[in-house]
Amino acid sequence: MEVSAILFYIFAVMAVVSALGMVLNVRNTVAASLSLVVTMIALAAIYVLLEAYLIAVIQIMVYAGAIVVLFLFVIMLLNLREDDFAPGRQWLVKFGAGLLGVFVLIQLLKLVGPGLPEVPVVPEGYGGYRQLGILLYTDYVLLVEMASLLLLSAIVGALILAKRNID
Amino acid sequence: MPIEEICKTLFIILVIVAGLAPIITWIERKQSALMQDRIGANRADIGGITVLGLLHPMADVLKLMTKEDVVPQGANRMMHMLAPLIAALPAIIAFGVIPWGGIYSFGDTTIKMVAADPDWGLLYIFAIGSIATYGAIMAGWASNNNWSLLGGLRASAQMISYEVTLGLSVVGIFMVFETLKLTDMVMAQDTTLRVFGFIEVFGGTVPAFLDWVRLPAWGIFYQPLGFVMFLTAMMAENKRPPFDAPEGESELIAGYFLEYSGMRFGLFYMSEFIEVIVIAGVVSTIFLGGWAIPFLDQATIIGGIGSFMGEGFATGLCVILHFMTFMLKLIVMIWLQMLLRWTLPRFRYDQVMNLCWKGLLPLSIANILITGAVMLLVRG
Amino acid sequence: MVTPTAISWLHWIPVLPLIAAVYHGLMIGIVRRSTPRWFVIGLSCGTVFLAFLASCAAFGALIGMPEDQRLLVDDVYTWIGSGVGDQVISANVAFALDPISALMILVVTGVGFLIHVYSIGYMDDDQRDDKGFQRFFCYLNLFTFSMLVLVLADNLPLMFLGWEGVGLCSYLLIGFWYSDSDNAYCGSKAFIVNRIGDFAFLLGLFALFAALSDAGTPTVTFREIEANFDKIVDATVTILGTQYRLVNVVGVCFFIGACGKSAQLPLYVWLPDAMAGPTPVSALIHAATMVTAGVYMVCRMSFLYAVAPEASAVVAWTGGLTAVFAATIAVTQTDIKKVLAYSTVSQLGYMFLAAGCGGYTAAMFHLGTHAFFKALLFLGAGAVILAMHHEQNIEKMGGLWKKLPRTKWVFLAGTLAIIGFPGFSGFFSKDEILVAVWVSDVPGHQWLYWMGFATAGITAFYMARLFFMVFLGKLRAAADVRGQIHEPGASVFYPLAVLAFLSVVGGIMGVPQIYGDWLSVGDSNSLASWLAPVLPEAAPHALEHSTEYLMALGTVGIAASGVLVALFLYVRNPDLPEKMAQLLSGLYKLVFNKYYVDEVYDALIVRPTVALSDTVLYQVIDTRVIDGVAINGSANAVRSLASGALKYLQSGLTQGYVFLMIVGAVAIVGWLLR
Amino acid sequence: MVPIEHVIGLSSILFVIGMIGAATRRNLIVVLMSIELMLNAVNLAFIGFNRLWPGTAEAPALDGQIFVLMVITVAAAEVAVGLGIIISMIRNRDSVNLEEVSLLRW
Repeated sequence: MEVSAILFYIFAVMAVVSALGMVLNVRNTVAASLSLVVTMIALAAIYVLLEAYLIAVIQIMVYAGAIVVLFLFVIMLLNLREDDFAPGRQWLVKFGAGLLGVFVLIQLLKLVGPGLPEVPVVPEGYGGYRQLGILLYTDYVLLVEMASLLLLSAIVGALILAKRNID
Repeated sequence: MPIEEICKTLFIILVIVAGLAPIITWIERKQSALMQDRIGANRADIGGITVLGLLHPMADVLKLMTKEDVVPQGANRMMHMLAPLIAALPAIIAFGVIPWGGIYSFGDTTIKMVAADPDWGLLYIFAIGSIATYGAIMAGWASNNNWSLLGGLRASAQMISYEVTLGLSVVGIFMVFETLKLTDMVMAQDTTLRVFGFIEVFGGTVPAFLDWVRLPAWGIFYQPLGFVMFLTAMMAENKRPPFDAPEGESELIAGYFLEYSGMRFGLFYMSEFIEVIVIAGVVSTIFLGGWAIPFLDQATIIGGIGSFMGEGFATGLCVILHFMTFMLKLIVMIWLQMLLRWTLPRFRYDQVMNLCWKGLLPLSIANILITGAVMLLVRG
Repeated sequence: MVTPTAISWLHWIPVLPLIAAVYHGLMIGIVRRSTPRWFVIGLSCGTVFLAFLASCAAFGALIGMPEDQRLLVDDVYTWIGSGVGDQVISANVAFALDPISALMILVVTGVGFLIHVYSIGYMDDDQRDDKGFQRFFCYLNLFTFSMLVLVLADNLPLMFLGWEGVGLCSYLLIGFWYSDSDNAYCGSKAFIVNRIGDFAFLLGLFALFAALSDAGTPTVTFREIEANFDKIVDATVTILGTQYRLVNVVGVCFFIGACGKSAQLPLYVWLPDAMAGPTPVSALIHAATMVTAGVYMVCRMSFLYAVAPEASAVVAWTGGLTAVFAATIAVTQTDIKKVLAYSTVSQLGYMFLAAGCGGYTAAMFHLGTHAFFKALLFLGAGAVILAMHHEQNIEKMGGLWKKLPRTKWVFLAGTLAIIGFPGFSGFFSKDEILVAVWVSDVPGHQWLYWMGFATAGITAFYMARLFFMVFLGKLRAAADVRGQIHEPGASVFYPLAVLAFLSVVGGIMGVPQIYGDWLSVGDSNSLASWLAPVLPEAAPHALEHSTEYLMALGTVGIAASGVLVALFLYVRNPDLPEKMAQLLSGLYKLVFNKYYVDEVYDALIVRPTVALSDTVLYQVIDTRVIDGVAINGSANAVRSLASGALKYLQSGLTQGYVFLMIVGAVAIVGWLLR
Repeated sequence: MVPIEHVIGLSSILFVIGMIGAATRRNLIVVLMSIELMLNAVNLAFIGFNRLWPGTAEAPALDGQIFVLMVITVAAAEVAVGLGIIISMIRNRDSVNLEEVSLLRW
């Protein structure tokens, strides 16, 4: 069992554990978001193992570097230190969710199942910024434009939502 | 193979980081003393010997190590402990991709004077830099102190904002060198730039005597504006004066590391200086041609000296010369930062933000556009 | 098969007027700033004049080419392209110039330009609304464009585009003074009646295309249709159980379209009402150009009619009947423009008569000459109307011989031309038609000949009547206008002069060979030889000259007798007509009221339609079914469902929504993976 | 490298974790973070499958990675708006408890 596999399992366990930590940590929102960061970084590492280098870097830069930081920023800004959520009193929801989750998980795993082909060797420059960039700006240029529009509208929307009084 | 990597990494950590950082504290003291017209940093002595105050760093380290490590009431202990590490670690590992020398071949063995040379080196630095934000945030949040919290907030906001500019301001460089690989970038800069070459773009021919007017093909000559913006953004990322609003003494006593003491504070302190080195390294690699000696590229040296003193010797000499050049540039950039740090007053926080969003960001985008247009003109 | 020669600038001929029209339209509709008059005039007339010059140039280019290769094509771009493989239809915006269309564009742009110039003077005093002047020229340019597209079109769809365009412009211009609701009504009438014809036209187009694509050569281009025509000559279609030859069906369909456009029985009713528009419009659209589009189209499709005897018979008989019918109506009309309108209808009937009898050359010839003299007559009538201060009733005119020293001569020229005074243009073209009818093999062509013969007489009569009642006799004008009857201005007169000249000498272009021999001119009928390559040969000319002379003499004779009767009735003793009207009042009323055709249509078609749509369609279908059931009903259903059951799903708990989402997603995935 | 089944398995586990979080937590911020987690799981699946069919050097098949880029873009936009919502929510009713925002009901 070669190094990359070992690393993959390590990071996988890391990701799952920290994800659970995020979801189950009822009291401390900041800790939850930080464990989300750990998940992100573990995923980025797994991307590197899957030879999607650019995606890995972007994952770290955007998710870890921007999105979760924004979460933290908001949490601190609103100073949600002690979680004001009364525990319990919705065991039904939790139970149902758990049940549903297990069902879905089984479904998904069944869907994947065995029988996928052997992992091939990647071609030269796979997952590098060159090929990706060329593709993005030739075949998928429309997609890029739409993404830019989406981001613009998101900026405006966030501004209007968060501004105290629009003038 | 791993041996080589390990050696390189150790070299970085021991020589550059651990070695240089304390010295930089000394440099900073001396620099400030110089600029404030006083004799700084000359008290520490061992038996009356003060080596230009060079003993001060050692004294600092001793002091920091021996101090008590206080964890305030109601603080989140684990995060409080983790924060300084998270703040310091990225700065150190960012060094991995900075080449402090070229690629040399002694006979059949080739030596790469860089720890790790991924294809996406510059992106790696950005990614690492974006992780560094968490140190400040965690520290500010974990130490259960309003000023710390405010400092953490400021730090996070400032760093996120400047990351955008940081990324955009070097896009022009990507476009010029058409690579993200730092070693390739330096290689590309190890040549000369014909100043009057633009005449040929307009269909003219460059007269011979003008063709001799050349510059080293450094990024700064391709992207002067990019250089300024990149340096500014980097320094803002580093949260040192004039961008030290997150830890502004006069407002929030010490910002996010207010509640820290002992070696943990030392880590924050060191991380800033390490960051200074990183900045110097990155800037001089991208914009100042890294280890490249102006007007004297590797092939010329090896060819010239190798012709009468042997290939191997020439290459070795080349290694040394390049390393020296790189170090020189590093020092110059560090000194430049010191100069700025002691020249400029602290920006107000809104000024910092305005500078980023209203000043640098539009400028950097304009820079990208102009670069693209010019490249279209020049390279077709 | 003629191989087309590419020409790059042909499309400018239609585009030039379009530019002016678009400019005016923008100015009126969007910019809403009034343009100075001199600029409007310069732009409109200038573009049309340029188009005329371009047409002359194209004509010259065509002449310069060898006899059997005269086809210039300017393929601008693909307008409709669809289908794959061999089942592909492609209609280009392509303009083709062959002898027929060359003749047409010369007429359209030439007469059109003259009428533009005329309109400057005629519309000058039009103060009905501020933008009236520019609006008028906008429509006029648009019409010129559409007409040129129609005649230059290289394929049927494009021709139909122009066809519809001229219809639209006719509607706009008839209802030009829309503030008066009658005019608006007349415009709508013209438009709606034309719809019927256009519908038939489209049916024919579709049938033709379907047959062609069944034959494996789907095309809509004229010359390709002609080239592949032999494949579908013997095709048949079954309608209501009976089998017809395809060519007949298509021919009849096209001819119905032509009926609508060219005001033939039974669809002629709109043309007299079209006189509600300004007189230049009547001259340009409803006399010279648009109404002849049907004739042009029949000639254009002559290869089809040549092999469809039944369809040709329909054409011929409709034409002949229309000719007589309209002529008789014209006898009793008192509105100067109405008389001319009915005369137009009957002259168009003449053309169709010729076309139906295989005399396509004669039809085109008469089309050209008629364009000249009828435009002249209308414009002259316009001049008279101007002089009489918009008085159109000829019974209130008379004695203008002194008052209008210039106009009377040109009007006289037009009258002589239409009644076929020897040597004038109408003479030759009418003779051509009659000869063609005589020698044709259409069932009952003798009858048709005598119809045409009679029509010639009646035409002479009512035209003479018109002329006498307007210019001779004593002045019957109202007292207030008497004093200020004046010659219209130069811009009105000079076009008249040019047209007068043309209608006098216009016959030169097609002098029948007999006179050619007489004048010892070889091949005098230059028009026939010009059109020969594109038009199928008329029936073999099996007449010896004596017969032709005899026929010509007969025509002149009957025309002369008609004139003399008119002279006797309306100049010698002007009160006799009243007596006669009393004497046979029944017949007089019948004719005077245009055989009550409008009333019959009204009773048979209009009222039932209105009644149906008012009672059934509106009150039942629209109100009950669409509004009641479809719209309100569905709304009510949704509302009751929501308020009854669905609203309880809106628990307001976000978790609940998330839960439902997940359940739904899982359900979908499970369904997909079943 | 491990078989891709494991990667997909990991991604589905993460997805389910995020799903449960989104369904059970009442802290709006945590719900948003759980959604982020689900998106990441999907990204992982994309990357894995793309690794399985990487195309060739001449014609790289990077559709999965490009889709991941788009997902990241969408996630960024979503977070921007979501946090805006949270801020205005705090401002208006001083809480991020999902059970307290139930005005829109029958």
